[in-house]
Amino acid sequence: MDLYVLFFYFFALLTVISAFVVVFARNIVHAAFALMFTFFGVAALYVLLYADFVAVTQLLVYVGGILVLIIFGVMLTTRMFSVEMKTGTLNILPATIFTAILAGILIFVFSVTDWGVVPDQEFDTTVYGIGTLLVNEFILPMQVAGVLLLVAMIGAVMMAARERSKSQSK
Amino acid sequence: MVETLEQFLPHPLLALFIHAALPMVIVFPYVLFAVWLERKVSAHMQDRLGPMRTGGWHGWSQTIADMIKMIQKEDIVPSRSDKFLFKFAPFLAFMGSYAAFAVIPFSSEYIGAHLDVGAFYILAVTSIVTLSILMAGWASNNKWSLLGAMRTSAQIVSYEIPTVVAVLSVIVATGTLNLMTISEMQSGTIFNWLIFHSPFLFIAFVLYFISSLAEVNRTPFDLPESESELVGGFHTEYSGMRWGMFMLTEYADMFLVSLLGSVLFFGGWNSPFGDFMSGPIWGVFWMISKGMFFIFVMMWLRWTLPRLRVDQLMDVCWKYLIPFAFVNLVLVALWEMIF
Amino acid sequence: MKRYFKDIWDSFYTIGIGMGVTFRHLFTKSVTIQYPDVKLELTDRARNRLYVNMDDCIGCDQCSKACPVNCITIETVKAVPPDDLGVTSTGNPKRLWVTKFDIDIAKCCYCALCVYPCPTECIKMTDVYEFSEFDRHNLLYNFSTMTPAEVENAAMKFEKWQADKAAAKKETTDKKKAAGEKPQPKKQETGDSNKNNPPDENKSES
Amino acid sequence: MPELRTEEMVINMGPQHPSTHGVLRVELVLDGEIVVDAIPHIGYLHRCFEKHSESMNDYQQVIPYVDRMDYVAAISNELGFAIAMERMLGIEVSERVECIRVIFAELQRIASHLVAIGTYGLDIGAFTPFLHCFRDRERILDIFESTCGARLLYNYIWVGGLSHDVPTDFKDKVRDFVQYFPPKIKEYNDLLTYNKIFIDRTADVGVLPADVALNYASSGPILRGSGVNWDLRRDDPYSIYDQFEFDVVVGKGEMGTVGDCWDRYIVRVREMEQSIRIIAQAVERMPDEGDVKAAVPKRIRPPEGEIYARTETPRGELGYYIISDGSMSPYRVKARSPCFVNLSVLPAISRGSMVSDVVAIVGSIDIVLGEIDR
Repeated sequence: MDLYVLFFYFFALLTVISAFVVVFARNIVHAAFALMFTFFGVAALYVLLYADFVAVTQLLVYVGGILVLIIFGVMLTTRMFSVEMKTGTLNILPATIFTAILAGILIFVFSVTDWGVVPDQEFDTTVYGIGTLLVNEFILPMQVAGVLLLVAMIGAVMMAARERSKSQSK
Repeated sequence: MVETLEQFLPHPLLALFIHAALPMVIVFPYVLFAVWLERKVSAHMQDRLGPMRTGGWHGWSQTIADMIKMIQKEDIVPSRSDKFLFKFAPFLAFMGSYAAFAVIPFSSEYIGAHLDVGAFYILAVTSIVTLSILMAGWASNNKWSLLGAMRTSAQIVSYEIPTVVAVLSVIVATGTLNLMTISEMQSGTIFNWLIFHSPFLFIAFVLYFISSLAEVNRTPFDLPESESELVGGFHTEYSGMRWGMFMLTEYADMFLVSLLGSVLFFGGWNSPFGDFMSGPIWGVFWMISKGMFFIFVMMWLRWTLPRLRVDQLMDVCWKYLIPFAFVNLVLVALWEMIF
Repeated sequence: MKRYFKDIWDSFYTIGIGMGVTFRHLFTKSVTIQYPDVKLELTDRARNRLYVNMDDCIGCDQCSKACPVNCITIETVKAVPPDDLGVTSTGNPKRLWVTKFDIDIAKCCYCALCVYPCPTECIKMTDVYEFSEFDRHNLLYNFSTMTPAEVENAAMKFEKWQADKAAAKKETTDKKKAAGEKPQPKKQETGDSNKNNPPDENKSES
Repeated sequence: MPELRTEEMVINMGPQHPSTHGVLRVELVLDGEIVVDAIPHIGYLHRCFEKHSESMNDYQQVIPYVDRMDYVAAISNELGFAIAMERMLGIEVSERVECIRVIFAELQRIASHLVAIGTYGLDIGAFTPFLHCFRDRERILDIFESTCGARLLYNYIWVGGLSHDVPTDFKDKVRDFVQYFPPKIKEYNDLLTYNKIFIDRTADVGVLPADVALNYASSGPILRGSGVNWDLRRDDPYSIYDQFEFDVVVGKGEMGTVGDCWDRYIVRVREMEQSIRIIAQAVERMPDEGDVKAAVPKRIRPPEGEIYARTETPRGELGYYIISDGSMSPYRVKARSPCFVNLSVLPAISRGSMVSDVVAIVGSIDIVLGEIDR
């Protein structure tokens, strides 16, 4: 078997299995940490697709940023020092129906898509192209995203400040 | 490098494996040496001698003996801890830090992965260490550990910003994220090094050094461990080799940021004397010496300075480093445009 | 704003000064020594392990009384004629068999209070400080030089002598028995040096 | 917006914790890292000092026990006890003995303050000053050892005198130390005191206002750090302290507020300088000849009665209340220990600070658990 294929199946399995753990883990901290492996596997798959910039962004943003926040949230919302952090199963019926429909659609798409195979070739670096596109063609969406993030940040600061003033007055 | 190995070895997978394990050959002896050096440096700064007995000359094999001792020690897992995460965290920590060595160009001939986004990759992959510390702190089921873990994650997430921006200044100046290319651009004499490129890159280096200190939890930013407050921080409950893995990670991280600093600002594997003493083997020598120099400075700082408080740590980051880093970035960009 | 930049300057400046200090110390001579290889010369006043020169001990029990932690246990039996124990190096006559002289060095607080009252200067603190043991019981030092047989012998002699004396007393006078039964060798011995310490340790012995 | 529910976390700092200077246990109620309440629990080192003293069959035997109260400053404890007993018995000691006592007490004060500032640096995270302080403390201990043979628990100051005469080269050694030490103080200042990080960690932290300090009856550097000019050596002189020239150091709030941790710290550093001054005067004053045991009574049998004598130890006002029933052994010995009283301000000044600040505050109070629990 080709090394490339070997790696692909390894990371694909890692992604899928850890995604299963995320869903089925009874302990939500375990679920959160399993999510790390999912993100990690996805990043590896991006690497195999020669999308190195996206892969690294995936790591930096999801593993380094979002996941840390998720784990923070999970740890802080539930009781911290009893390890039993169980999640209950809710809404089994609607969830089953919904996922069944979703799975059907996906399988349909799989079967009707014409999967083209790109010939094996050397890829150029993606960073330069992404950079150029971002500041030329997609300058507006990028600025909008930036403003959006700024607004979110100011909002968060204001909420935190209100909390603090409340607790201080108390 | 992989291609060369493939010629000699029966299977390409083996070549790949050996290629991947090469940094290990440097990192493990380095850690043993650095722990010994830390003891000697601290001892001499405190008018002591430090380890003197094991192995003869100035106790050079003390850390080797310690490592053997740690391996032999009982593996204690607290009964109320989350066993799987508790056991797994040290390995994840080392994984995160070792993975980053893949893109460090140790010499003109050797780099683990010729990644075009090398600098970016290092910053991304080291964030796994944060997760492992969180994991260790939470799984220990100890309040001190959890406080330490919380502090770490807050600290590393915050200090990532000035680090990234400082690294970005270099990238603005060089126009590439590839660490090998950055090293190659600095070849020639010592004045081709980026630290002498512009005054703002010097400031960027200072910012990078300070924030990388915080990223690897060294004094004065060693709050996650802060042995006098949080007992041992996130690794309070660890013992034996699992604790040893955390130490390994800490020292490997120090080495990593030092090497990255020398690649970004001090010419990487380039000799400071131009063609004199240069070449692939000398490259490894220069790279490691430059790294060791920064590690010595880190030790020097550690044995001089007290520790900041957690809110002051955040102040340093958000009120001082980040504004400076951004202003500096703009100035670097302007400098590049003008000259 | 001025404050802001002054803080930055202060930080770098004071850190620099501190680093200068530590850098200087990097090259100063070490003040520590390599302990088991090199040992410090202790002063001759050093107060460490207790030592008792049993040749000079007269069994006066002064040290045991002075000890604030009761780590010295002394038991004596009066030497009866014809045994003569001689005199100590300081010239004090020895009148008691010291059947037991135990120092529990684990209890000892090294205050040296036992050293001062000794009339013959036979108990003293030495400069030996390396006497750790794995078993705590090994820290109970027996200084008495007498073997158990000798101890028994001495006790027997004393009892015999006492019985003889009692018998003699009974013969000569018609006093009460009780007076004879109560042994008072210790009081006679220690009376000159320590008047107000009634001997209680020795009761059980005789 | 709905109220966020936060949970307070109760966390035990100690008894096994690197920064509680022994076996203090502080129960911290935390809101995040903010301290809501700090409740000190003591008694882990309780050794029945007072009861032990009653069972001694001689007043002299109390002195080794007194040593073990504040084991970092044993001489100061002995001095207090000796002074109390001497007042009870009406003993006058010679000038030479008084000078030696003062030299020893001040050397002990320096040694104790060195431990205090060294471990304080350690609490804040600086390791090197700690060992530098211990290096210099060793010199003082060497002087003690050459005099009385012990390095920590001396049993040196006796009721009515001293256990040993000083060695012949004592004056030279002390003069050497007086020469040696002031540059080292400057070094500590360079390394730790005026370090920006250290100042940030200690200034404006754990502020103890003067009135609170007085209400809690704190004493010693804690009280002086709050700006109260009170030193028993000057205000209620014992021994021959009234004949020496020295300044009482008070906190001025140079780096923050009066009475913060930095003030308490700097009071200790500057007191060491004043102690050096006193030692220098006392060495010159000390007569060369004289029997240090001349006034030691053969038997200590104080008349029926009671006495309270107080002295200024490195940690504050150490008072001995001794009741005698006229027999050889004390009827009651009560020690008013400065650390115990000083520690009681901990909850008052640590509320609202952070976990790291509690460490800084406990360190700045400079407690010795042997004395708190006795």
